[in-house]
Amino acid sequence: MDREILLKARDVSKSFGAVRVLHEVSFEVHRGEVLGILGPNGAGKTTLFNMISGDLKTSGGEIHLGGTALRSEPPFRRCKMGIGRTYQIPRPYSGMTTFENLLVAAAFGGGRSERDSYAFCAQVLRDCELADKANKQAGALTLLDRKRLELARALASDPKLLLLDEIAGGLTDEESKDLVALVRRIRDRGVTIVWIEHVLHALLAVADRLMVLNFGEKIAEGVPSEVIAMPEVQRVYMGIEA
Amino acid sequence: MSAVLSTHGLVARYGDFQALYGVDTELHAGEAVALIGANGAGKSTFLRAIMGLLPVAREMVRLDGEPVGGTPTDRMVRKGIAIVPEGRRLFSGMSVEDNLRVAIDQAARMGAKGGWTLQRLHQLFPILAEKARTPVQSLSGGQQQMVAIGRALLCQPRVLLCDEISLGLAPKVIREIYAALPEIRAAGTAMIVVEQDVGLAKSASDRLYCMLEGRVTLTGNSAEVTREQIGEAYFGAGHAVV
Amino acid sequence: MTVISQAPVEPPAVTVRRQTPSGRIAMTLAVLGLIALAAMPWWASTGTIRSVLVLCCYIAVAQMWNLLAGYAGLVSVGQQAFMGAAGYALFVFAQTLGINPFVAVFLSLLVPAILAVPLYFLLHRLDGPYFSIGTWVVAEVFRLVASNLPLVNSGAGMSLRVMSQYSAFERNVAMSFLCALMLLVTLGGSYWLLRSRFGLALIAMRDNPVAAASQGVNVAKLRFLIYVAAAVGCGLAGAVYFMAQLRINPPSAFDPMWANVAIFIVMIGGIGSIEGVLIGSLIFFIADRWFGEYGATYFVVLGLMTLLVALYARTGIWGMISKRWDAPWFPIRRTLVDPDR
Amino acid sequence: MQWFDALVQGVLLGGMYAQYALGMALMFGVMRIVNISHGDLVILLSLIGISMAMAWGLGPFTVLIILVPLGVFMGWLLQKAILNKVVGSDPLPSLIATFGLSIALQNLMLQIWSANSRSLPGEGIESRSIDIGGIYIGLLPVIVLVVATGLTWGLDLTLKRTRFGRALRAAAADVEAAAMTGINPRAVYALATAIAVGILGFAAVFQALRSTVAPADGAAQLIYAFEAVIIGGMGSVWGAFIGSMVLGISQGIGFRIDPGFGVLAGHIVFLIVLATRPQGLFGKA
Amino acid sequence: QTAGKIKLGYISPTTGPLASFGETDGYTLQKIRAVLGGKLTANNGNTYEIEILDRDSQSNPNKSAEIAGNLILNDEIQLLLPASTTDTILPAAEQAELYETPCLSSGAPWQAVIMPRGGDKQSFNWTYHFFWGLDEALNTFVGLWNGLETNKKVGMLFPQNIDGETWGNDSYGLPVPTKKAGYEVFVPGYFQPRTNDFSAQIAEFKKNNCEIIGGITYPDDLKTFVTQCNQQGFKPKAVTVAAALLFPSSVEAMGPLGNGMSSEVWWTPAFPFKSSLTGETSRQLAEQWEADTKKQWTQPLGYSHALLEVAIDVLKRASDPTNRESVRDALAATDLESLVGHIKFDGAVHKNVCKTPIFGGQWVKGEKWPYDLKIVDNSVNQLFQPQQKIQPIQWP
Ligand SMILES: Nc1ncnc2c1ncn2[C@@H]1O[C@H](COP(=O)(O)OP(=O)(O)OP(=O)(O)O)[C@@H](O)[C@H]1O
Ligand SMILES: Nc1ncnc2c1ncn2[C@@H]1O[C@H](COP(=O)(O)OP(=O)(O)OP(=O)(O)O)[C@@H](O)[C@H]1O
Ligand SMILES: CC(C)C[C@H](N)C(=O)O
Ligand SMILES: [Mg+2]
Ligand SMILES: [Mg+2]
Repeated sequence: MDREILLKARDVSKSFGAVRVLHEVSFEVHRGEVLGILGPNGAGKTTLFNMISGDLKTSGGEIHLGGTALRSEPPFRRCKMGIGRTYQIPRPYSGMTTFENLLVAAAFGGGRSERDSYAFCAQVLRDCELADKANKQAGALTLLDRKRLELARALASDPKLLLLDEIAGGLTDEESKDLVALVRRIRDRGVTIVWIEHVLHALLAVADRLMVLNFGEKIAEGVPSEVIAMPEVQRVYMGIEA
Repeated sequence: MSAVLSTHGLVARYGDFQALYGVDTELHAGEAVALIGANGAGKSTFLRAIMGLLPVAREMVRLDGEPVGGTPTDRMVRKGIAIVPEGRRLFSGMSVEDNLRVAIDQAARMGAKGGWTLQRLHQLFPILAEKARTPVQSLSGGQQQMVAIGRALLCQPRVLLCDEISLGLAPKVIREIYAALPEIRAAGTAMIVVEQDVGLAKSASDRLYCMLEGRVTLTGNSAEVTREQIGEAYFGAGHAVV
Repeated sequence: MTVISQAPVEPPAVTVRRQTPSGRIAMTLAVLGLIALAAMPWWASTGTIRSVLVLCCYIAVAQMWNLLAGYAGLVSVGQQAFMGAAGYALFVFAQTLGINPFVAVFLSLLVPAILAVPLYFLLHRLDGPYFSIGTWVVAEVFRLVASNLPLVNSGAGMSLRVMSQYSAFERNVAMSFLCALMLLVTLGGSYWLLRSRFGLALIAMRDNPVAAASQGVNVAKLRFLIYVAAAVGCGLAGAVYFMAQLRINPPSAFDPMWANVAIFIVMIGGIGSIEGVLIGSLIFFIADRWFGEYGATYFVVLGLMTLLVALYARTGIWGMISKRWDAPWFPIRRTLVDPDR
Repeated sequence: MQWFDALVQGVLLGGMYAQYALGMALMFGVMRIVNISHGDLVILLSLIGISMAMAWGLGPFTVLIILVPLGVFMGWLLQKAILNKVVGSDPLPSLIATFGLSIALQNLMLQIWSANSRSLPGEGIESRSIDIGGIYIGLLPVIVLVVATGLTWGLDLTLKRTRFGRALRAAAADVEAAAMTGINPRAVYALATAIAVGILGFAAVFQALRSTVAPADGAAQLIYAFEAVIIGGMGSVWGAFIGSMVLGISQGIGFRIDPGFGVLAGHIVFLIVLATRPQGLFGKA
Repeated sequence: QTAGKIKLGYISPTTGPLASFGETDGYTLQKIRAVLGGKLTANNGNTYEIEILDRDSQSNPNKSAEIAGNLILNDEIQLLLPASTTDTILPAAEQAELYETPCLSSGAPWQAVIMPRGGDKQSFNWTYHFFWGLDEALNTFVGLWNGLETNKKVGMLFPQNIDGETWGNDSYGLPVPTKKAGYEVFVPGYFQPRTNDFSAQIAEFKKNNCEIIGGITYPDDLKTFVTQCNQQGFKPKAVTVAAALLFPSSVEAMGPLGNGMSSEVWWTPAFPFKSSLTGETSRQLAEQWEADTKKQWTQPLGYSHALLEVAIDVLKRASDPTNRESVRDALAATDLESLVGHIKFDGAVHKNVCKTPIFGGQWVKGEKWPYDLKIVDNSVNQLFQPQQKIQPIQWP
């Protein structure tokens, strides 16, 4: 697999005061692949995302996007550089409709003109099964729809790299199958995806590779079936003693 | 054997929108009942209505045969019902310990007795002991879920309502939590568990109810209902793929 | 459940409705209104012009507050700082330096614009009530500095005597023109902004600044621009108002009453809507004219009304109206009309 | 010596500001209720106290004994009747509601008591002082400072250590979730506001002793209370106390530089704190 | 049938911090309205309907200007009467001048009404004012102090507002005549109204061993100041300030410290003049007020009355009272013995000003009311003899 590297993290660390939550994590994401991230609660997965998206500053190490090092670029600039993300706890713009939520992302992050955004956003809504709620106030959406909105909004900003933080939680089997299909299609369109997920079967259905974090350290990385089978992973993540 | 908690034609609405259309359920002492249903079926609404978080008529909810519908939430807690709410709802700005202590305080004030102590909770979720002084908002998503469960347990409930407690948890933790459920029930606590994972729901409960668009469409012993029955109840008989 | 189809190469064209019949009618009326305003000297008495001027100032100040609080989530209680600064600037330019007052009005807008820049950097890290208190203190500081500043005659204040050099008709023409311009800039400008894509960003930023930033909105810059724009808008209102007042002194220039007026108007009318500002301004103006002579009783009623609105009608009058009739005068929604359904 | 005197007088002035700031630390800092009528409540209590003192010839201490419970009751009523309906994560509704209340109260007081300035007969305690090496320390300001310290200490312990304190912080964070743990948020809030306004009973007596009160005076001290709470850091009771001291000392020293500069000096220090440490001296980053 | 309708606009601060000044206005208006019965018979033989529109300036200069503009332009009044305080009068007068409407005001030293509007360089066409002048008030202060045995060192207090800037002015303010009369003057700087701490000023006064305090303050500031003087062991022989000591309520508010405070006096029941309108003497007027309102008389009472007295007289004399220019001409030609003295715009100090008498007074323990204001100095106007001699303050 020697495709071009889109995202590269080298020795990334993060501490909050004296508490170290990430310790020298390094990994690479190739263009067009889906990297799954697993790890116990509090392993530092979301924190890693926050540093890639610019919501948090790194305490050490480097992050490169498509060859350029990310330094102090604020989140909005990183979005324009092609990093789209969802939040684990949805953050809708509750005073706007679902459609308008997407327009923000398309018009700013995606850099489209407002008119160009219309058809595009309508399509994204359809893809994310939000079409019938296009004109509904985002504040009145159910939790599931809010999660869908997170995804739709991230897509609307036309990302090269999409960071998904637990978007399958709380879905029925049926719904998560649809979601997997959607993620596949997004990948097929050439979007590189990093997906944090606890709903393993969903993740396993799309991920090309898996990375496992535990207590801020990378403990495994590789082909999904192999990673899942590693005793260490089984122990710390799934609670199965070897 | 009479029911600890029962609902009778429970109706609830959000403004003009009716979310529940006459739901009849009952829960017996020490019993675990699973509540499943697609997103937006009204499961959370059902729990909220019981807790007095939505206006309902007095006769619609009975506790030990006594009508309690619409009783203010805090008094419902005093009567022995606790909830792990959707979305965790922790007290941000307060430490983990203070979050839990609030529940201990109130239980002590009400003279509620039960087997739950901080020590026992720390055995269940060791990370909470470690993070005792950390403000809850800087916990990881899963850690927050643990605090929410702990907080409800420390209310020493006779009836525990759990709204998707596995959401966002690593498999290991889910396993541990569901492993703890029998222990909770052993103390005589009855439970209603809202769960998306049908397999998990079935295995953790004695009986189950399935909801669709604000109505109960299936009920039966968890061990007996079949996947087909559930599938039908989930999406309605007239369900067609458009 | 929808079976997801393969993504089409070209998304089908969609229609987005942005204007409504009610909006078109209102727009026509608004344009006619502005023309009528500018033409006041030919149909209205000086007294009417004087009254309309005060009403226009209410509208302008309330809309600027609405823009800050209702859209950008910046609840300022210190916009009087900019009104007073521009007012004083006008007096200094026109009275002390002898510049034509009608030119000086525009020159004086530079002062709030320039002052807003450093102030924003002082205040920008604050949010919610912190920001409010910060703006209040800033306005107080302005008042205290003016009280100590010999250039503006310290605590004694200044008079704008040059106005008597112009005929009543000339003054009326200028005042009417300024009123129309003020509304065009504050109301029209806000409406234009809200309909543009920046309007989207503004509401997004109010609802969730973190998410907005991750979607490519430069939150810091947008806030800054809105703050400066509101400062200039309030400055314009201040300059025009004090030009008609003819006198200015520190307590009158930096009168916290303006914050009260703006809050009252916007809350009664309905926050986050231009319609609400118009309704609220009209109500306040009429109440002030008709019941002002009842002194303390009038204020007790006004206070209780505000209280009741906060308790029982959070969305104000326009909120109640629009719940019943969906007929916005200034529509800013983008309604997706999907041909598929 | 001059500057030391300024410092001492500044600290004593800070004690007065603390009377206003403590109740606000509870309401604004903890419950996130922006109470614009805070100052007007002080004036209302003062005027009631003065009227009682006049009518029945009561001394200041007796008035205090009556006013504090009265303040407690008023606070309870305020929360029950008004504020419970506007609490929430958005500070705007409470700001608007109390803003309306403030206008109504001021003018109601004007109708009842007229615009006259009044003060509380102090039986001489307001005039007494101790002379320490040429620095005169007023007895009344010392009492004010001691009371402020005591109230701060008590309030801080209440918030940190007691069941009520935790319940209040929980309710402030999430009203609904608090109810889900068995807290009656309305009762807790009513009690908290009762305490906050009860503390204003002290402020009312001290203000009416050291100066005068008139119906329109409420807003004048309000800004200092807000400043003190913000300088100290939201949610920190000792912070509000220290914030009051910082404000008092800045003004005290400012007055010595030029009497017209004192108030401005206080504001400038406040703005400097905002610019360099927006979370306040004791606030968490 | 009447020959037309005359409208008067009366602006006074009845709400807000200056409401004490407006307290007597509503009462007086009611009384005068009853006397007139809605009719006015002018000297030209015609009878006119007369309406007095009273408006509240809310103690706010902006409101005053707005109301004045509105009364002039929309209600089309013939005469504007801003009753008292510079915050009310100045903005109203500016409006009257621009919109060419006669305006008669009172209740503020004439310099404070004329000078900030550029009155040192010009005269006005439409706005007239009667009151005593600062120079006389200042001389009254000096007169009061001359009655005491002191070291002739005066500490002064001025607020940072128009009144303070006028009284403290270095070319026509209080320091000028004080120095001329051989006193040493110490001004530590102007303070913000509603200051909570005066220890800086007190330290300065103590250092310079001042035995007299003079200046202008509002009641709340004076109480804070005097209380702190006592605390700081600073006990001057005289405290003579303007504004703060006008109202008995503010003297009462000072408690025992109120005894012996001195100030200028605009009007008292001891004034020897009568109302040209009702024939009442000053004493009768005060007694009537006390009987009607159960409150002690205050100084603005006489001026509230006099303002309307002059206004009615002007309207009567105007050749056409419904015409603003004719009213203005009558106003300029006023020559009336009023309750507060002789009103005639004779141009002695300024074309638009008529000076009225002023005295020095001291608050002493009273019989009917807690404190009585006694005239203790008549060095500026010898219209009548002082009621008693000034006493040094007896600090408790
Ligand atoms: N702002 C903060 N201050 C202090 N500690 C923090 C902060 N944010 C996160 N942490 C800590 O960092 C650790 C990693 O958190 P993170 O949210 O990255 O976990 P996660 O891997 O996403 O877990 P989950 O799967 O439960 O969402 C946790 O222990 C958390 O308590
Ligand atoms: N606050 C609210 N206002 C208006 N409608 C609401 C509100 N909360 C929920 N609803 C509506 O009520 C219905 C039932 O919602 P509820 O949250 O109870 O579903 P649920 O079964 O818990 O779904 P989920 O699995 O997504 O949590 C949904 O259609 C939802 O849109
Ligand atoms: C009612 C909607 C859900 C129908 C929609 N067109 C679909 O594809 O499912
Ligand atoms: Mg996470
Ligand atoms: Mg739910």
